[in-house]
Amino acid sequence: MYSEKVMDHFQNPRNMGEVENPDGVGEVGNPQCGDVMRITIKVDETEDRIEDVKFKTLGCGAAIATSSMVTELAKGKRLDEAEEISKKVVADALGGLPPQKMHCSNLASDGLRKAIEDYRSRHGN
Amino acid sequence: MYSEKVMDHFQNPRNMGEVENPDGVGEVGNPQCGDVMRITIKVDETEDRIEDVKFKTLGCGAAIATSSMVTELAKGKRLDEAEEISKKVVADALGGLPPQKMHCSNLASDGLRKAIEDYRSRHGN
Amino acid sequence: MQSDIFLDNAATTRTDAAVVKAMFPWLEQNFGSPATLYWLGTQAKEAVEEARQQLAELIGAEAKDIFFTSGATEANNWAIKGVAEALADKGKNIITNGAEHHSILKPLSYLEKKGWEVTYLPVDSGGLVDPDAVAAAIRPDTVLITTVHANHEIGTIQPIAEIGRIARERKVAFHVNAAQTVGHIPVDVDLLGADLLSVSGHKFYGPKGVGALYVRRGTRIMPLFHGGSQEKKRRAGTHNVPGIVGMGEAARIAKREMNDEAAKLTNLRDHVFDWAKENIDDIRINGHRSQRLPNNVNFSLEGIEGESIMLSLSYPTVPEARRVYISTGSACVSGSLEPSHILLALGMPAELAHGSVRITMAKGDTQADLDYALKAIAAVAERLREMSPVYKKTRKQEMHGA
Amino acid sequence: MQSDIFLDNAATTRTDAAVVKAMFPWLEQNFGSPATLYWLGTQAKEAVEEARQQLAELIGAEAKDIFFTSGATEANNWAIKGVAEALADKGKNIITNGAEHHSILKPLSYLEKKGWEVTYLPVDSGGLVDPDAVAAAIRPDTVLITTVHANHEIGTIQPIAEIGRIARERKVAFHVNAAQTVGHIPVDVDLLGADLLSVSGHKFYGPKGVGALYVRRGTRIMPLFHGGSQEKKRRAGTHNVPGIVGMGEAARIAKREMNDEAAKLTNLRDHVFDWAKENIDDIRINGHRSQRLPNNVNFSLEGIEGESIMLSLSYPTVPEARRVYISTGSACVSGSLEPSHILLALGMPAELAHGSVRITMAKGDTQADLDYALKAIAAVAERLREMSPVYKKTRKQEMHGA
Ligand SMILES: Cc1ncc(COP(=O)(O)O)c(C=O)c1O
Ligand SMILES: Cc1ncc(COP(=O)(O)O)c(C=O)c1O
Repeated sequence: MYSEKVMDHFQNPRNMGEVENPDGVGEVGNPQCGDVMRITIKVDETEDRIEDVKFKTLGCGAAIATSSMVTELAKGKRLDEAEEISKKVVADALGGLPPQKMHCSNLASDGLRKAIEDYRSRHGN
Repeated sequence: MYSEKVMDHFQNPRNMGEVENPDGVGEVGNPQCGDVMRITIKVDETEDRIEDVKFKTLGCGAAIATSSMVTELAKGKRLDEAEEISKKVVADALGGLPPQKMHCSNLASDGLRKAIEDYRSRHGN
Repeated sequence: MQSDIFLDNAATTRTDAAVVKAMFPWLEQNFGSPATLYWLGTQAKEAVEEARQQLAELIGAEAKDIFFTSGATEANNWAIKGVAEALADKGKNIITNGAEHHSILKPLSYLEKKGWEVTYLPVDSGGLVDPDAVAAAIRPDTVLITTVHANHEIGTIQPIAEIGRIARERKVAFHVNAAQTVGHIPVDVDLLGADLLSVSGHKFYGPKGVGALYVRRGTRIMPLFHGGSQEKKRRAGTHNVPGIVGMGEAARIAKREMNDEAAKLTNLRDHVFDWAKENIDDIRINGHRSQRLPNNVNFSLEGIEGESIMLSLSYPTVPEARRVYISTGSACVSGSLEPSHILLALGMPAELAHGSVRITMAKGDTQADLDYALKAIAAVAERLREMSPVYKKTRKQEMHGA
Repeated sequence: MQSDIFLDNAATTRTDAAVVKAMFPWLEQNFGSPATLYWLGTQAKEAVEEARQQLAELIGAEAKDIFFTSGATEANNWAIKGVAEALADKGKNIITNGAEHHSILKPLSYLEKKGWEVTYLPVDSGGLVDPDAVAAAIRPDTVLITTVHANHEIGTIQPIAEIGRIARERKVAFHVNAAQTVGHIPVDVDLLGADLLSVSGHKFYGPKGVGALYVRRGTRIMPLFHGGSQEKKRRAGTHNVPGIVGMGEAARIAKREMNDEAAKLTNLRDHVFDWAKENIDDIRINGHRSQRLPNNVNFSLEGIEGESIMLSLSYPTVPEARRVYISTGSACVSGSLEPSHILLALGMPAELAHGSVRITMAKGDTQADLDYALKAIAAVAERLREMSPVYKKTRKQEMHGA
């Protein structure tokens, strides 16, 4: 059902955990739906760049793999670039997702955007 | 489907053919229904006994086997005894018949009775 | 002892050794259900999807339009009741003909009791449906036309592509019962214009208990099995994985072997007809001369009843004789008191239907097998005619049908 | 590499080696159809009748009341739609409960769309239906009560005999879906008071694609498959001879082994519950403590989602690890966006249903296998909880259900 890449990110998730003293936090999803993702970021303020990013995820294989992939894609990117990481970008980077997983478990890019928003709101821009 | 006895009488029918110069002939059935039986008998007049009996049958396995069995049962019997040979007697003697064959292909006893009737009508009793 | 000669392949075929081999791992070893997401289940799912692809390639369909069933009876019931129900608001007329298989006619008479109207077109003496008659029968409330691809009894191949064109033009759903043709002669759902097409695994050297319904994308149909979400929620029930894999393998083999098989059997079939006409008195050939399944021979023998022919051949009295298996349209084997409704639909008198012999060959059959069988049939015919109170030799020969 | 540990036997079971062996001759060698009257066919017919007898003996039925199907999904669809239609003139109410299998609930909602009224009784937190509630729900127009014998998800065994008595008293037809119990615990159609009872071959070490519906003599029911005259004209279609023979053999084996299997698995089940409660934090036991299938374990793990547990167990990252196959009620595997409707029917919050783990054992399982699986589950739980943004360790334990 899942591509090899999805299984790899599910079995060996990158950047799992919480950034210490995060500059931004984004949480999406809802335990009743079975998926919750929490993205924490550390931002290099001078460069407006994501210095570090980590995730914690409750959810299915796709939820965990997309979370892991989002952090990989986002790390080192400028904030405006990171905001461009869409669900489709994540799914493509994973070699595709089963159709029913595209929407329900592919929330990690929303979580990242929320974390960036959170950072911006805290930093007044 | 058929008992061994039925198969034996089907494969090795007894008394197949026509009695020469029969004293009585009974024909029952109808080619459109797929079954026709013709029983011919030779009667020993002094004893009122069936001296010889033969059959010719168009029909299924059960039709042929019951015809064969009727002739065996009838041979040597007094006419009044032979008239007692019912469908059930024939079927029992064959170790039973499948239910759907009991009525449609078990006409030989009727054929025999018809042959006896024919004999009696010719001989005025 | 020499092997039996099985000439009743329209009823069922021997499961091919390669098919059995393909099924085997999916029984004890890889027994997972394709509905499960763990490794054992995804293995099964891949196998089922490969089988779907194999069947799709055999019938020129897209794999996603194929739904596995338990056989052609299920597929036919599903197609007929499912389309009738889905389109009940559009109309309640269905067009068929009187020479269809019971798994078509019985669901239709069930629908008739529930208020549907069924138009039964006649067939000609060769068993053919007239496409013009189909066109003329279409009414504004006609929602489905169902026609067998090839008849199981007399092998007549219907002008499906022509009927399909008419159905397409008039926007009526078209169901083809291809139980007898898939794997034997070319079947292409697009060339035939079929919106729905029924398949039976055990008719082309696959296993019993598995079949399929092809449903062209966009065709409205109600499920027959409601339940789990298998087969895109259109046919619930745990997949019969070994059966499906077996049918897939049978499809793969058929795609490769079918054309050679058909050519060989057509020759054999014509040889059988020639020999029978030459050597057996008072015989009538049933069905169509050319629009006919390569493996189908059907004739009637006057003055004999079919069951007794069949039994005599299958239980030979000579000990070293080979058993020969044939079929007949006689009432005695139809499970009712009527002879084959197919033969009667051709306009054949009942007595000839009772005396019909159907020989349906398989790919492995040789001329030697058939010659043996023919001689056995001729001998049995002679013996039974001696026994028959109605048979009178006339040595006439007739072709019943076109 | 060590073998996999398959703990999803409620989904499907490994086909027993003896069953495969029994099926084998009926594929390639004796491939005749039981509907044919020649020797090859009568052989097949005898085999099918022997299987019918074997199944009849397992469920305390008369062989003539057993009708072979393609599985329990077909049997359930047939029972529900067939009785509903046959008795439509008597009334249109059917009684069931909210914790039934989809192959019950979906045919019922289909009937609802066509004008039937379905009464869905509640189940308690252990999954039990209250027989008094059944009695109270019966209306003058109630024509059918359908209740699962044991639930496939939580293993709860319903008080079928009590419901059966009520149904008999009130003259309402009673259908029991025994897909999960036949071959595992005693099933006797008379003791249960069942008028109809569904069986699935692949749930008790038989083959996939075969099942049966028991129909008590005198029960009115319309066929689901119309066509040929197989199964006394009540279920058309060429018999799946190898499948039927396989299920018969599975029934024969079950009759012999079932009681020992049940005793052994009951012990193992209780051991699993004890170990899990002792060694895994924040776990809730789901279902009924004692009225429960011997092979069924179900618990929820807070703060984790079931698919990720299942996948982690089935695709272990340590190379020499054994694959462990379990099931879950999480939405991610249900084929819909909802978690298991069974768990929700118990009153369980959705988040716990998402985190449910179902272990269903097979007769060959050993304590060593289960201990291995339990340790793997505990390790996976720990790892996934570390990853979970919502899990907070509390070390609480609860029994959800009675
Ligand atoms: C033309 C035709 N349709 C349907 C069927 C039924 O197929 P199945 O045995 O797969 O149910 C058969 C064979 O019995 C057939 O010959
Ligand atoms: C309780 C129950 N009923 C019905 C079914 C359906 O059985 P089958 O797979 O034989 O169609 C299953 C299993 O899927 C089940 O667990």
